[in-house]
Amino acid sequence: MKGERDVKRIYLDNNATTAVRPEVLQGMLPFFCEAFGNPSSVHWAGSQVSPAIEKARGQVAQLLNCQPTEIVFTACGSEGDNFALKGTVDVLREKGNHIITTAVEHPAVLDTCRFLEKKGVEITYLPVDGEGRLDLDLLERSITPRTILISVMWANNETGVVFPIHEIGVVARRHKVRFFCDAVQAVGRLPVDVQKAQVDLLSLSGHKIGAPKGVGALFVRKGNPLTPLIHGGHQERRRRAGTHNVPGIVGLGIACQKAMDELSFVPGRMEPLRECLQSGLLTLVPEIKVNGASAPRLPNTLNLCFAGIEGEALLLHLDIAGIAASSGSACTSDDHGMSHVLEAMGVDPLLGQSSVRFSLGRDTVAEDIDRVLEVVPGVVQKLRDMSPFWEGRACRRAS
Amino acid sequence: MKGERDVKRIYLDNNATTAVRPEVLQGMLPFFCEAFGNPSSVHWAGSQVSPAIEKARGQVAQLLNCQPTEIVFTACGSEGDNFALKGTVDVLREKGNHIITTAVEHPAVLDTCRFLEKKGVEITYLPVDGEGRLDLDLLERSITPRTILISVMWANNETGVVFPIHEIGVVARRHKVRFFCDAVQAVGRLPVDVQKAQVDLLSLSGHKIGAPKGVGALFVRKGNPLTPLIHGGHQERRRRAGTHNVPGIVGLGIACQKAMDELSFVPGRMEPLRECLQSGLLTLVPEIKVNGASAPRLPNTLNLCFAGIEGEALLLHLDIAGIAASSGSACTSDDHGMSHVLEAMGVDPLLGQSSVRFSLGRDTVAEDIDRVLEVVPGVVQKLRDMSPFWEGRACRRAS
Amino acid sequence: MYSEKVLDHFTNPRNVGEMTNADATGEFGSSHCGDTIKVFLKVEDNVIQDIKFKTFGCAAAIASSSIMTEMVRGKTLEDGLQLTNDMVAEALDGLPPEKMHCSCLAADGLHKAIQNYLNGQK
Amino acid sequence: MYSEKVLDHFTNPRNVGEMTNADATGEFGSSHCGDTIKVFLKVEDNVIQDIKFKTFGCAAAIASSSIMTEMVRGKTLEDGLQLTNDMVAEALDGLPPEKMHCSCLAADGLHKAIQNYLNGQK
Ligand SMILES: Cc1ncc(COP(=O)(O)O)c(C=O)c1O
Ligand SMILES: Cc1ncc(COP(=O)(O)O)c(C=O)c1O
Repeated sequence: MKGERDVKRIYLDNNATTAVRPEVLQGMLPFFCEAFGNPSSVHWAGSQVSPAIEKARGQVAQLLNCQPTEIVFTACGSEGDNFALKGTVDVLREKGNHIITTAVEHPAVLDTCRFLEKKGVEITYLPVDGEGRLDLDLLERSITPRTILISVMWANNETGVVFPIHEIGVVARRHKVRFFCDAVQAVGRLPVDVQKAQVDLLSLSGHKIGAPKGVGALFVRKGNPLTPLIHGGHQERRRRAGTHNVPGIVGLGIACQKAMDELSFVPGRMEPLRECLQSGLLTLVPEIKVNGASAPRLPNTLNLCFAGIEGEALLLHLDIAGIAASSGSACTSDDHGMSHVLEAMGVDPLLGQSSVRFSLGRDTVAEDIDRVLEVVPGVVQKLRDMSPFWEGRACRRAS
Repeated sequence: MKGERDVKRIYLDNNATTAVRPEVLQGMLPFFCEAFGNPSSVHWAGSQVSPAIEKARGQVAQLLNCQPTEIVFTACGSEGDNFALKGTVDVLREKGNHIITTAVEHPAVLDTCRFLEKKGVEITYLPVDGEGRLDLDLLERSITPRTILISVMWANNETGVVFPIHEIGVVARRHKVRFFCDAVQAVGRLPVDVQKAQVDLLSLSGHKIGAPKGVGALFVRKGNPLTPLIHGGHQERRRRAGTHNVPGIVGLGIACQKAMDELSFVPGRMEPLRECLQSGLLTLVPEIKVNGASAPRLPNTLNLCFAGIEGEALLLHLDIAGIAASSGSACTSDDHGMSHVLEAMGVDPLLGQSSVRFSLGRDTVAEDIDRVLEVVPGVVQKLRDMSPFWEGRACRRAS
Repeated sequence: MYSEKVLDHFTNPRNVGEMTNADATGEFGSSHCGDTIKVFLKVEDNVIQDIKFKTFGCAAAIASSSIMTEMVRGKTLEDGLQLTNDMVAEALDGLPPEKMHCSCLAADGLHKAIQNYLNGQK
Repeated sequence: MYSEKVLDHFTNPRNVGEMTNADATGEFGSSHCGDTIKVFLKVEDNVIQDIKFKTFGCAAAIASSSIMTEMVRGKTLEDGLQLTNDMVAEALDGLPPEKMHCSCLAADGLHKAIQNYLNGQK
């Protein structure tokens, strides 16, 4: 389905993916048809290219505050998540077989954990409270001598709730347990410093920060061996085989560089817009709930439930009006039923079906927010008017 | 190191990687900054994009003669190889734990097999003869009731030797053993028809056929379940998680389409050029050996040993003259010592160190071959003149 | 993803609303996805004189409900009972495979209302 | 990948060849990679008057051999024995890490030849 041709298109689904930044594409272009060599080759075609890979590695490392050798390029966030979890389980099998994670991780972590569970790994899925927050004490109490990994995301993709990564890092260090953080949604939106956070492994994905789809990275702290997910050639110091995605890696480097340059002002520009959207909706539309409202959140993410209606129907109305948003994670938008994140937060199942996520980007402007505030109340009303779950509340709305 | 600025650059390393075809790049460009949506999203930004993914899937399927639903997009050939092997071992664990492969597979298969071996999987590495050929009878005799997979590459990346895939397919079917073929080097250079070949799984890699680095595909025949290598979101019918590499996939589709269109004449144009290079070198340079000379070979590949000298030194001289070639696989060019392929072919260790691979591309022209024939004899002579292993043979050369 | 027909019925659903003097109502909720329909019938001489609905659900559920009311208004109760979800989906020029179950909602809700009517008459 | 110095010595190696009237020769083959050097010495009054080499190996091995001969020609045997592979690599403005082992070839080949010379004199 498409927005009408004559409506302005407003993209508020930046947690699903972002447009490639023009300067990123510019930087990538020479590496398709001209500097196309395999960086593993020793001749001119290869040696043209390998410095570009190393430059990008440095740019990613700088954003995370680590050594370039600690960066392993991957194809996406999901690969990094699988690599961190499966690689750790394989390499630390002698030491133990218990992983602590949360009930609200991305499917790339959760599904991998469920797979590992079937292989005999014990997984603790930490619950969250109604605002999506973790209980740090419970986390610490869950650690056993057999615990080999703590896997907690930096920020939740659906609600934007940010976890206390630095505190978890302290706990992990104290108990000498390896700590993996899926930072796919946090990178570029919050300062992500692997030294301050004391994480040992950290995944990121290019397409969430203006680099192209098809490239990501995993930070692997020196001294933390990891069994490869993809065996084969000697690339990436034998940690990840496969010919380098040169243009993608170059693009990721530039995007990280840009994210670094803009960290001081872009998130600060998005947050007031998000606040404006949130307070505007709360004023204009009765009976809505902001998920994770009182937890620390990403500056760009707003997740709401609109009582009485179904999220996808609302999304389609927004889409027709040119506004792209999402219900929960893009990855599960063709599943019916409630998101596992809202379920873990104890949201009522019916209410949970009405959730919509707006995620702002660096290009979002005040006019976009105004337009959303113009469109949403009407379509919510229209859907509520035809909802059997809204009867009898019509008066409340009118008041 | 670089070719001199004023020499014409001749790229004869197309088995390592190829330049992206201009029409492929053109087709990809809209999907970076404009049609940038996540194909899993239901709004305009996603629905702009998902038909492009499905179109590409159809193009890949057509080249391989399979159903579009049987194509799983990956990030590279290595991922496909790992996925096929590890995914089969996991899903068929009940049935058995024996894999038959060859001693001359790409590291993405061999290293994965060695990893699986450590996990208790039994691997038979079939030998090859002096020309790099398999013994089909031996293959059949190696099958046991516990055999779950036969993994044989379509064509060898180093020597270009082509294996009797159709015959192996018959054997595999007769014994009801799953058959995986790494066709990374064959696709686009030979007709690869998964029905005729009766393969169940087949991997390919975009950057070997004019698509960009960072994308590949695995054919998974219907009815052949495979445990995902990358768990997570619902992409690719839950067979491979991770946001789609949209531009890469679009590019792969176009490249497959082009390969299909050109299969009737491009390989036929490359073969005489390769023959010309081969016979020219045999005439001009004494004591050289063409590896796999009497086996069926890819039309574009020529692998030779130059007695008395070391391959990398020859490569560097060629590089300085603007000619890009490779010693063995690009993936191992920074390893010293002999390629595992030549070793399996029983090549003398010293001779094996002198191997060089020329791999032609669709853009290679007769002038390129002439230039190579002009350059090689001189530099071989120069290196032989300084080789302690060439003494006493100086006369032979003169004769 | 959706046909023009679906979009039309989704954005301009026909016969939405309640009926204070209904001869029968039927409510049906999908156990699969929680989507719910409420159907109101006005019946005369075995014919569906008027029909209204309220639906909680996705675009496919809403469009199915809407077109269903158009398909059976003025038809006999027997015709109504013979309406299948495939007929609903077809009338919408098809639904995406993963949305086919949404079309059941409309037919099942209608059948429920008719059964209630018939049971009430007994 | 390689310094200008390496490329220079690789493309124009100094003192390549054999010596029919050598006072000593030394051959050394790396067990690591099979690279092999043969060194020919002409010694007078404890001084390396002339030196030649033949090398089978990669660019780094050839360049190391070449610059080694320049470094020790006209030097005493003691100087020659004190030549280290680090000195060779440094004289080449460095070698890629994975190629450092190639510089050993040159120093080890030289030491072998000098030892042979000294053993022969005993
Ligand atoms: C036969 C074969 N298999 C697998 C691969 C690995 O492909 P990629 O580099 O795309 O991972 C290659 C490429 O070198 C190859 O030649
Ligand atoms: C928190 C989180 N982790 C992992 C992923 C997976 O990233 P990718 O789609 O690049 O594999 C996502 C993206 O949806 C995410 O939001």
